[in-house]
Amino acid sequence: MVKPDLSVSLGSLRLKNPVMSASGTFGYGLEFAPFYDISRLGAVVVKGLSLAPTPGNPPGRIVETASGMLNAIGLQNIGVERFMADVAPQLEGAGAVFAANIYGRTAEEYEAVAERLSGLSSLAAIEVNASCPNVKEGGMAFGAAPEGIQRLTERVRKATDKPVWVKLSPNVSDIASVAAAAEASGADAVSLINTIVGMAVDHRTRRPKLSNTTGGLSGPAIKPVALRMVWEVCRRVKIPVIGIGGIQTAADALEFLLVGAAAVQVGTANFRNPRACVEILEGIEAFLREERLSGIAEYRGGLLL
Amino acid sequence: MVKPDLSVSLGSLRLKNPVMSASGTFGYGLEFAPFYDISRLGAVVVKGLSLAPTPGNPPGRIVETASGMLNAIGLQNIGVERFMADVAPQLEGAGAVFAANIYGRTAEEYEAVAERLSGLSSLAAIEVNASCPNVKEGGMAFGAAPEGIQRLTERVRKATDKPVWVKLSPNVSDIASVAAAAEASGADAVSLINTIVGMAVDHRTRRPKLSNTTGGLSGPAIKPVALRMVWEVCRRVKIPVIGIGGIQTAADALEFLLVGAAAVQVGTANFRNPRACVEILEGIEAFLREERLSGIAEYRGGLLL
Amino acid sequence: MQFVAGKIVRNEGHGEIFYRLEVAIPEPVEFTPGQFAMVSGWPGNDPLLPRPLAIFRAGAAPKGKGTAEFVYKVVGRGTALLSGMHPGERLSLTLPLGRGFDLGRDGRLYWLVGGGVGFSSVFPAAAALAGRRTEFEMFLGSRTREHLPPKEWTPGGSAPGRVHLCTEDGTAGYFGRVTEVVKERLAGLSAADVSRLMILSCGPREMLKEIAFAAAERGAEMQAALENHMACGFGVCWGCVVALRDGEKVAYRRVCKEGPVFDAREVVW
Amino acid sequence: MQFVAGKIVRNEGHGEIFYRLEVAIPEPVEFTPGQFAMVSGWPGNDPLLPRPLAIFRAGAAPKGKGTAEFVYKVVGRGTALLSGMHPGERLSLTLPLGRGFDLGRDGRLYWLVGGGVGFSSVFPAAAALAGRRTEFEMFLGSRTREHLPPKEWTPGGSAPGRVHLCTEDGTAGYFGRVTEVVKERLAGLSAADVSRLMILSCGPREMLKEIAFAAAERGAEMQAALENHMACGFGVCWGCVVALRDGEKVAYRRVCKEGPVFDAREVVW
Ligand SMILES: Cc1cc2nc3c(=O)[nH]c(=O)nc-3n(C[C@H](O)[C@H](O)[C@H](O)COP(=O)(O)OP(=O)(O)OC[C@H]3O[C@@H](n4cnc5c(N)ncnc54)[C@H](O)[C@@H]3O)c2cc1C
Ligand SMILES: Cc1cc2nc3c(=O)[nH]c(=O)nc-3n(C[C@H](O)[C@H](O)[C@H](O)COP(=O)(O)OP(=O)(O)OC[C@H]3O[C@@H](n4cnc5c(N)ncnc54)[C@H](O)[C@@H]3O)c2cc1C
Ligand SMILES: Cc1cc2nc3c(=O)[nH]c(=O)nc-3n(C[C@H](O)[C@H](O)[C@H](O)COP(=O)(O)O)c2cc1C
Ligand SMILES: Cc1cc2nc3c(=O)[nH]c(=O)nc-3n(C[C@H](O)[C@H](O)[C@H](O)COP(=O)(O)O)c2cc1C
Ligand code: FES
Ligand code: FES
Repeated sequence: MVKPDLSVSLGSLRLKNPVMSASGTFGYGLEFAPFYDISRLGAVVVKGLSLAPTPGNPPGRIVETASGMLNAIGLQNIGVERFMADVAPQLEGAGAVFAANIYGRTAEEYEAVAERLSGLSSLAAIEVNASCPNVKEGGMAFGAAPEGIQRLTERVRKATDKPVWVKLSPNVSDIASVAAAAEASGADAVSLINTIVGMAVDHRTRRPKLSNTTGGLSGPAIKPVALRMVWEVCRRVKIPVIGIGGIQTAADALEFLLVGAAAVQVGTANFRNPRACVEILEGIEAFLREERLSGIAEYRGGLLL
Repeated sequence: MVKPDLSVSLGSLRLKNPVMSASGTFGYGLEFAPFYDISRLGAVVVKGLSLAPTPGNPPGRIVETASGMLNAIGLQNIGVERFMADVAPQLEGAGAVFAANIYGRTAEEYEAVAERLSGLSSLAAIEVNASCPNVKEGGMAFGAAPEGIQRLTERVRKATDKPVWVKLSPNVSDIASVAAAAEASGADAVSLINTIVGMAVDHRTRRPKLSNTTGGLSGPAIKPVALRMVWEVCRRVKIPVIGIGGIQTAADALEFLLVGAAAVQVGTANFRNPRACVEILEGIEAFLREERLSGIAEYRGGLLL
Repeated sequence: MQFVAGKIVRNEGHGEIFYRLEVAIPEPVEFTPGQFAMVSGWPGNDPLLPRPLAIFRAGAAPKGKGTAEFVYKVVGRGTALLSGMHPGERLSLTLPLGRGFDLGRDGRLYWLVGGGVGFSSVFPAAAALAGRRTEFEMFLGSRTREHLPPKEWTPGGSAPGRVHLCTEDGTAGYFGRVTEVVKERLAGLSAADVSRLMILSCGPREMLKEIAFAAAERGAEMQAALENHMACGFGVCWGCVVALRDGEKVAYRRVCKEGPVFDAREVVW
Repeated sequence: MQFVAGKIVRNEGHGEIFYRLEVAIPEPVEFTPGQFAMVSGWPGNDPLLPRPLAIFRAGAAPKGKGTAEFVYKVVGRGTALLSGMHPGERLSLTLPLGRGFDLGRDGRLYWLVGGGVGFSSVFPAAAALAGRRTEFEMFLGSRTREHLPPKEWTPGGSAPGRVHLCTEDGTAGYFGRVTEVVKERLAGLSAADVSRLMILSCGPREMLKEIAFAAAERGAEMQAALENHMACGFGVCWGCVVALRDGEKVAYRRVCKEGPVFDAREVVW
């Protein structure tokens, strides 16, 4: 039997398969090299980068919840300069296709990071985190309403020739409208969902478990919500949608493709199983073979209503 | 040691303890009589009632998800008349304090149900479901924005002398503003959260698992989100807040009280453990004794930030 | 109906297909064949919901305690988890639940039809009929010989009914589907026998449907034990409904409360 | 560092407090005392995250395979689940992780301090020192006699170091907290000995802090194995950071990557 065609298009960008890592759960990518050849992934999306290195939030950054976890990392990162100087060459060397997730405290900062990264010829795309719930300046000022997203997307769009993916927050009444605003403002794709804002307290010590009081919920617990939002957005916009949220297995990934996602990102699953991304990739291929499908294209968006 | 004082006030209504059942997960209350004396609960909140009996959605109504479940029952119920004639007298007979959860397809229908129920002297309160995600007419038309909630609350408020609790949807950008609108329009309390809209599909059959395509997510998976929203609302409004979402144990219930809830409702937990409500009640009492607290009042809202 | 803490007495695999689970419970329970229990007790919240299992046997144990027995097949995560549990570990049970088979009075001709693990509801019915020496025949269908219940589980005692085995691959009994056998027998039955006939059945929906249509054609009575996904099992979530005929209209009835056993003629198949 | 499928060889409780877990893994791994593994494998997604456990021993097994051993205490849901698992069941392990103790060169005077289950990191260090016949003393503290590790687990071989036991209730060894003993001994040490001294410690944060302050006061060196909640264990989530001194400022460092063993003087206690 011929090998199923796993490749997918995200606008002008063609990826060899639809499986990417989700930002913030994959470090700078190289940390996974001991577990498998990271060049096998559709793309590696690295930890959110800011203009200057960021220290992040004080300890008390993660809490386990039922089938999920809360994090309030606070976007600790090495900054765009060190990324370009130290990390990017190594990712290139590893043969990895990679995208940079970015954030800023102001629209100007987003713009500046995007501009700076544009010089990196090996960079596949820029993912704009307009939805980090854990820092005041993490984009939620933009991500909560269509108008904010429009403003941010337009500026980043002008600052770079790279494909621009806008990463959306689930903490909104109508995510499809926010996605439509990103589309109208020139985004090449939207990725969703980021984490859902949650909270955990200790009923004995009477204190929040996170230094930041609230944090972002991720993992299998949120998969049904993510899937619904991806489906809503797919029905609304024409640009590719990258599905994210609670994906742990090939079956999970296929569900997102089925409702219309062009690709997926795997986040929290990397923590329990460092080989999660490749296992999902292998599982998708096995499924396509089993169902005698020619490729992703034949399956994607095929939900029967 | 003196028995800790478990009683709580919801505005003018005094309940002997803060543990209630959540609507739709407790039938009409009487179904639990084989498991324990339902008069022990702070209040029994019955399944959502509409003006006329409602058949609900076709089968394919529930799906299990990671630490949660999706439901799309579609508010199947016996209607307000049969409730008043057949059920209410039995609840009275059982000595239960009970509240009616109501919904309508239009504001007029809400009004009509509330008016009709007002004649029931034993009824403790009316909970307005402004947030059912599973029927087009389930209140989301009202619950998604402060203006809708205001309109609905004002009308129900005028239609009845009973305490009015407005049940809020989590599927919004800013739940505190919606709660504030309910408060401003005369609600005696707000209860939150209702379920989060989610979806499940079968990647092999390529079909949604629910006849209604989407459904409402409940259970431990949503607890962190519920707790955060209750906390946000408690900081915004002065009326009592009833905390709901993923409560399974006394510790869970105490967390909601700690962030400021005046009482709690237990939903999905009743399915796995029909005795969940009383066990939570007993656990709260044991905790207060252990910590040598005089009562709920000394603990509630005591989050240390 | 009670919610009790149980302790696993045995939980053994039989031929890689079926597990037999025995649970010690605080006091004996009585049940009607076809009734079921909601079973949970694995640690953690995932899976979240209890699993419905037909009560295979229930009886008294020393010191006034009781036992309940179940037979199950591993099909997904919950049953896989259950199969990994060991004697001494705890389970929670709500039981007995639902409306079981109406075994009516004597003088009737009973046919018991079980497909796959459906024998778990049909055997207790057979045991009850055998206990009062009522005539019955039993039809058991499965994919292969390995998917048939172990012989020693077959009830009967001093008055076993006649048992017809059918396998889809012909490795035991009749070579073919149980529905074929039942339909053929139905066709050959006299009108008098048809009027005495009561079919009790449990198995895959497709099997039940086929037999229900054949029975309806001949005007024979039939009770079918249905399955559906359940959250509570005792009638409060309204999640487990199936469509039943209600005069001209269709009404949604709870498998856990008005069922799991329904008059086959009322089911909208 | 590898992610491997393991199979439980034994998983036994000792005195109701500690469990000893041995897992067969595809090939032998080498580790530095103080390094750890992320362990998971219970069914379902709740608990979701793997649990960090110090590597207690690791070695070769027949046919080129390896084994890894752990000692743990049941404190919550994950460890409770683990304690219910049986030989033959599967676990996933990522190991070896983090930076272990720097055992430096000979000529040093080593004090090994373990509080509670902290002996699980300290014993492998003792075994390594004993293996190369380096002088050491070991201080073990616990609440009661029952909370001390079983005698037969104490490493040493042909050159055991001196072991000081302390219990808070006086049921074994010194009556009091291990910190008191260590502080008293520190106070009595000559300046020459202090300059040779290297304290390796693992245990509750309060214990580490107290000893770190006493060591700093006398100018003695100390390495402390810290704990923190972890999601990944291999440096990619940035969830496990602790505050370390970085010149005048404070920097957040990952317990799983830059630690778990840190120079005690750098820790912001
Ligand atoms: C009244 C009744 C009696 C039953 N008696 C038996 C019995 O005696 N022996 C036996 O082996 N099986 C029996 N079943 C079927 C059994 O309940 C399912 O096989 C079991 O729930 C599957 O759970 P799982 O986690 O292994 O599968 P999964 O597919 O992982 O389960 C996912 C979800 O779907 C539900 N589900 C999946 N299949 C079924 C099903 N067929 N019926 C109901 N819910 C399902 C589960 O309960 C769970 O909520 C009975 C079902 C019903 C309704
Ligand atoms: C590097 C390292 C090595 C360790 N070595 C051992 C060992 O050899 N033996 C041993 O018994 N224990 C050891 N621990 C502690 C052990 O990891 C915790 O006791 C365990 O994670 C508790 O899990 P639980 O589910 O039983 O508890 P719960 O309290 O239910 O856990 C809830 C969450 O908190 C986390 N958590 C709770 N306590 C701790 C803790 N002390 N450290 C880190 N995370 C925690 C859990 O991992 C989980 O994510 C070590 C911890 C670290 C960081
Ligand atoms: C520890 C952690 C850190 C994260 N950091 C980022 C980040 O820097 N930028 C970003 O856009 N998303 C970040 N996310 C969100 C994830 O990329 C992803 O959108 C979310 O976790 C949902 O997917 P999952 O359920 O598969 O984890 C982070 C998530 C986690 C758990
Ligand atoms: C099966 C089911 C039916 C429900 N029906 C109603 C309803 O009729 N009216 C209503 O206001 N909420 C309804 N809810 C929502 C619950 O009352 C509750 O708000 C939600 O389930 C979250 O709480 P939990 O996680 O404890 O279940 C229903 C929930 C479930 C699971
Ligand atoms: S399973 Fe809840 S009503 Fe039947
Ligand atoms: S646990 Fe993930 S970085 Fe340390």
